Amino acid sequence: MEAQDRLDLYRTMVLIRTYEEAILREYHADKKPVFDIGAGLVPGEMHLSAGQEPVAAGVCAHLTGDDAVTATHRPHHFAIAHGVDLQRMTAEIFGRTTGLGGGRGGHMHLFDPAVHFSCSGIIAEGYPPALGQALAFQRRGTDRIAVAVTGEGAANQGAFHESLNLAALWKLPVVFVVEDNDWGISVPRSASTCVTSNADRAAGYGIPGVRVEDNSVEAVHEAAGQAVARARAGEGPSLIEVHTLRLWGHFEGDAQGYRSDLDGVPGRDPLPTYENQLRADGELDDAKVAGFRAAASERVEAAIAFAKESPEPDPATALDFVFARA
Amino acid sequence: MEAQDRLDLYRTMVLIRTYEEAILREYHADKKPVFDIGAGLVPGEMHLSAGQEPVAAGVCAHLTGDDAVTATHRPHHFAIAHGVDLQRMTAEIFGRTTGLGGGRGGHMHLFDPAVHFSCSGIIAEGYPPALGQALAFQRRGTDRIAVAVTGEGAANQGAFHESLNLAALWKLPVVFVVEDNDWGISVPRSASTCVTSNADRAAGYGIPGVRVEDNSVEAVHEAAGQAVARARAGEGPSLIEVHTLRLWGHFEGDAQGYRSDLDGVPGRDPLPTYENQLRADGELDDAKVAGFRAAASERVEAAIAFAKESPEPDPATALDFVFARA
Amino acid sequence: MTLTEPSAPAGRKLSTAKAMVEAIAQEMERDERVFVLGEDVGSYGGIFSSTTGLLDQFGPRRVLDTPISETAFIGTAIGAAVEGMRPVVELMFVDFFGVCMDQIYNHMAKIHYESGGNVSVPMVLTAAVGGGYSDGAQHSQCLWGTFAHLPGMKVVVPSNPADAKGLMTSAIRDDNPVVYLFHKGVMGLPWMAKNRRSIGPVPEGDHTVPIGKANVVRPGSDVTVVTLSLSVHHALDVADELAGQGVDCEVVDLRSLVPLDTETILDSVGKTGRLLVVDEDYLSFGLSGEVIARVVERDPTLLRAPAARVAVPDVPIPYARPLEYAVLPTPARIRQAVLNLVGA
Amino acid sequence: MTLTEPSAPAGRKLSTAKAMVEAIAQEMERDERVFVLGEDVGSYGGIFSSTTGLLDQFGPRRVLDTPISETAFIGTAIGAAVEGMRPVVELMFVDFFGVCMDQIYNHMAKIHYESGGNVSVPMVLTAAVGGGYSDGAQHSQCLWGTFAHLPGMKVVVPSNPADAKGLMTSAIRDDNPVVYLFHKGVMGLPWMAKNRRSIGPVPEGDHTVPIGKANVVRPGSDVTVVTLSLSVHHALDVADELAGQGVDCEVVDLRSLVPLDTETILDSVGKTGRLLVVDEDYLSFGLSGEVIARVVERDPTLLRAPAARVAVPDVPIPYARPLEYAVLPTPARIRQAVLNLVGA
Ligand SMILES: Cc1ncc(C[n+]2csc(CCOP(=O)(O)OP(=O)(O)O)c2C)c(N)n1
Ligand SMILES: Cc1ncc(C[n+]2csc(CCOP(=O)(O)OP(=O)(O)O)c2C)c(N)n1
Ligand SMILES: [Mg+2]
Ligand SMILES: [Mg+2]
Repeated sequence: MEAQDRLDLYRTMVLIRTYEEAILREYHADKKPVFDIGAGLVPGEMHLSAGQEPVAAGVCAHLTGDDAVTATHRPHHFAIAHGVDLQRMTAEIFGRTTGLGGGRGGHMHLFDPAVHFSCSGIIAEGYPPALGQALAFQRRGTDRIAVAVTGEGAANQGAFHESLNLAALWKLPVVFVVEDNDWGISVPRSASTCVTSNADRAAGYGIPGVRVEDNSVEAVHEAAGQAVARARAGEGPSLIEVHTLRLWGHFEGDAQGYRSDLDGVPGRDPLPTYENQLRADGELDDAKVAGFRAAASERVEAAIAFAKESPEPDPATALDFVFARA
Repeated sequence: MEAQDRLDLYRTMVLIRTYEEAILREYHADKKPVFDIGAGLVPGEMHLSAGQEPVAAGVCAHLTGDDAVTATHRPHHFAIAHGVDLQRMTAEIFGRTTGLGGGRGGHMHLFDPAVHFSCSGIIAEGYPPALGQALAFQRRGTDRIAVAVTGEGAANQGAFHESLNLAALWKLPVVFVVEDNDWGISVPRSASTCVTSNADRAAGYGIPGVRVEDNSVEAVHEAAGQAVARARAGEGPSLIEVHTLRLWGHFEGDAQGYRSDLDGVPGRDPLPTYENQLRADGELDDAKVAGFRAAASERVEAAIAFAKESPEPDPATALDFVFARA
Repeated sequence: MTLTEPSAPAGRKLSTAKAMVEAIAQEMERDERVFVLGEDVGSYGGIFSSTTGLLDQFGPRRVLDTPISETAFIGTAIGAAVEGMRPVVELMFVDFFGVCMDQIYNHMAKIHYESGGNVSVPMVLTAAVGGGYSDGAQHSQCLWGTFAHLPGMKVVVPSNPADAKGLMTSAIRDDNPVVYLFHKGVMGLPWMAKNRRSIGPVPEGDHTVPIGKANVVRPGSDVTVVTLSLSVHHALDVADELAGQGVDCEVVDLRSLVPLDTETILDSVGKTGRLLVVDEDYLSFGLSGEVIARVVERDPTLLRAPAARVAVPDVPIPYARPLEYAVLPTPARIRQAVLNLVGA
Repeated sequence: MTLTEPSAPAGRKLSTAKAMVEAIAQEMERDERVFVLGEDVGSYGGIFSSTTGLLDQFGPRRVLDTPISETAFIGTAIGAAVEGMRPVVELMFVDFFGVCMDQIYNHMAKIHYESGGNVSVPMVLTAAVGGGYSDGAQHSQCLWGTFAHLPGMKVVVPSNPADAKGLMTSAIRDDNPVVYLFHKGVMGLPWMAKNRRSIGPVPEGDHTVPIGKANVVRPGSDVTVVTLSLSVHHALDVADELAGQGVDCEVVDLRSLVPLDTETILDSVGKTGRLLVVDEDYLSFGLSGEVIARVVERDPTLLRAPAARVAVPDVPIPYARPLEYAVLPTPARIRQAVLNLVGA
């Protein structure tokens, strides 16, 4: 890979991590002394993606804002990597009028039509709409594609199977991404999935399936490159499973008492791993790292400031937007 | 195979065909001059299984009434092969008080707890309950198993995938049977399924998958024998797909204008094929054939007579059985 | 019925099915973003003839048979709608909603709101409803109350050919998801006993019926019968019969559940003082209760007699004819209810 | 809370979650056919603590974590129930019903009827309901009206610890499928703002609450407030407050939707002449309309004032707190509705 491309991947990963750390901070800032999920400036469930940056960065490097991404309940990394407006996304997470949904959606419901981004809180149910987006792109004779993301837990849901079959049958330009972070909340992969690799399931749909084992952004980038090229060329969908890492709890407030692999987690953090690799290859040094971090921090803090400064929605508007006006 | 076993398979097939022909006759008897689906002694949708006898006969030869079968909207062949009470089943199809459900269920809702038989009109949704029956059998330390049946069209439904994964994961004693009759109503397999064999999908669950290509009852019997033995031995589920034949329309009244393969259908009828094979092997002759047919006809006509003589339900009882009494 | 056929003479009559197809075909001609997908919508033409001829006229790129995977293909319609297409997607029987309701109610119906109005989902979800021909507990339901209860989708239910065309045209042109439920018994199918009004005059060309407007299909002064779909015809038949006995029924065909035309209901009840709701959906926690509540939350003194309901009494639809007709809202049950009301 | 712990002193208080678990544990001890399955019901103990400790007490053969495949595992519960086991199966959030409703309403709820009473399906389907903590449109719904509309399943909704235990015991012992919906806000969770009554006295040992009996939790003479679940507590708080202003509310906690205790509602409205239904489910085509209809189909003159409703006004639950609390049935909205009623 070109140095610039590698640094771009790194930059995306840093931006994501910086964002998630900032949200973590803001989320917990005003939920004390006793954690109250509904309290504070950012209430509700909060599923952060730290550790899974390589997947989003590696996949989205191949996309433009004309391509679609459907993400999950854990959407920030894909939203950021795909170029969702950071300020409006943050404002949405803070429930403000300037948010992507004017505060109606929240962190699991980020819709940015400018870059064809959406997500859903229902497991695996983001897959089917991606097919429709891909169909629309295909019908217009473009080479635009849709990327559909789920976790490994979701790959046992009916919607996963139905979507793969239909996309393969209709040769839709879709890339299916499965983020295997070993856990579906407290349920380990071994207790949810009867095969070791979801990539093996691709054969049941006659499509290519790849498993990226080591949470390496470059390996993801490579696998995604092939899948994206195939989709753009009109050859149909592919499946990529990435063995990634849930660095933190399932959601904030999760004590992870069930988590047998907790000790090993910090050592598997992909961000220092990649950073060290780039350092070893002479592409990063302390100054550059600091520069990337500072730039990320500036963007993230600006987005958070924007959110905090934005007005809260007027209760009198609660019924607006149930239906589109004629 | 032993001669007796072969004749037993043949007997079952003859009984099923005789039954379906009789229902065909009764169904259409009083729907003239213009076909009216709601008219007559047997109203409603009617999905007959002629041509698919080898699947039911071949699979159920390995079962006893202690094993469970969950069938589909096209259930008669499996009901008969599994030993559902023919009279009460027929009475149910005629909507009589003596029917399996006292006339509340109808042809798509035959429940015979004496042999753990059930069926459902919703595509693929008979699979999940079979898992629970298998679980109950397993928990009691028995070697009883559950057989779950669907069509090839159903194998693209989410419930199919979820059931295979869960059964494989929990090593449940289930045999999944897919009847590939090339059509899901008017949709050919090629327009519904992105792979040529559903048996190939078994690999996605780490379980054995077999496709029986030629609608031969003995080939089904053989494949099912292995799957049943495996399930009884506690080794978990298997999948069997049989390439079978829908001899008639999807349901009665279906003109099959869409059906490209119609000309070849009569020549593929498995009943004369097997009969000829047994004749060639010296196990059947005209007299024996006549005997099997007469015996089948007697049972079937007795069941139909029983149904017709049975009382129709009293409208005043329509609300009975919504809930079980304490 | 296709548009390339010579157009029928003025006052031509169509079946409800053909009127529905005509609306889809006209919109497909008018707007290339409109396409149709679902099970057996292609060469079969829809199990209940809701898409007959469309494949021939528009070809397989615009009329797509799908695998049996309602979650996948309804989701596909949603995604296509989000990207500006205008799909008409068929759920063959409404009874199958349970395999795909998440796409319908959590996605199709909520995306517009969650996105703060930034994403629209202009699509029509069609489904056949209703019983009366012994199709049993999983193929005879109406379930419109279930859809109407959940926010973000409009719900329309035509009872006759002209409304079938007009509501379909309006549904396709609506920028919101619209659930369009057609009763098998009003489609005018040659293979099912049908109400005589299931074939009727249908305006040519552009014909819209506003979503959210009920129709007073028979004016009357003694009893208001609020109903919809096939039951409209039973109510009309009963009204005709009772007119001879000096009971004058007003029959209101709701046509839309969401939005519900409360004002038309109130006007009628204000006039008659007696309310009967006839509903082929289940009795409790559904349409019939809602209509009654809309009246008495405005003014209970509008009612000179207890409100009455004829609906399916919270029982799965039985198969056997005597049982099924014991639970359906038959003319006999409607007649009795009206007579009870005027006797009260 | 497990049964092997020394039993608490008489009058001991438990959270609703612990009371619910205690009932399950007692029934599991009593009846080896009872087992528990669902997502994160094992070592996590249920996302809302509905199964905490059961895995430790009963082991993985009787407390089964499942893959995320609600159709498969709810269907598994159904099949096991058909074979005589008595599963308690958890749908983590009721909002997820759309991925598995077919198993629930077309199978669990209908098999007994379709089989003419020959097959029973004794199982409990639990699910968390309710909003108020900014969990958005797909994780905050109540949806009990949706379940109650469809025949063949009982539906119970406890509002407090004692009822949570009693209704769970009754549900497990019932030979019918029972849907048991627990509001997150009454569970007494340490990590969520909770009503002060979410920890309360719970009878030891066998404790059943009859399914189908409402509870008059506060007698009063001016206004009947019919409600359930978390809203019971809001209603009680408002009633306490308004008592000081001379308005005497009777609060009826329905506890069961199916069967619905119509007589208790009628008795109360017969006394007060004023009816307010408070419902955290969507307003239209649901519980609130049904309760009103049950009254006026008996006798509209029972109502001295228009019936009133406070519910979620047919809008997806918004995320932002000011918007969410604008649509939830808050004490402020309840108070206003009561005052309107007595002013009328
Ligand atoms: C249909 C459905 N079932 C259950 C849930 C609850 N739930 C939310 S996240 C989650 C675990 C998802 O695991 P996985 O797909 O591996 O994604 P991860 O959280 O690990 O990113 C579950 C069970 C849901 N949102 N939707
Ligand atoms: C969930 C669901 N979708 C659609 C239908 C309508 N339907 C009934 S039978 C059928 C075709 C089934 O095809 P297949 O599974 O191959 O079985 P076959 O009829 O060929 O035996 C369809 C689409 C249904 N009953 N349930
Ligand atoms: Mg995971
Ligand atoms: Mg088939």
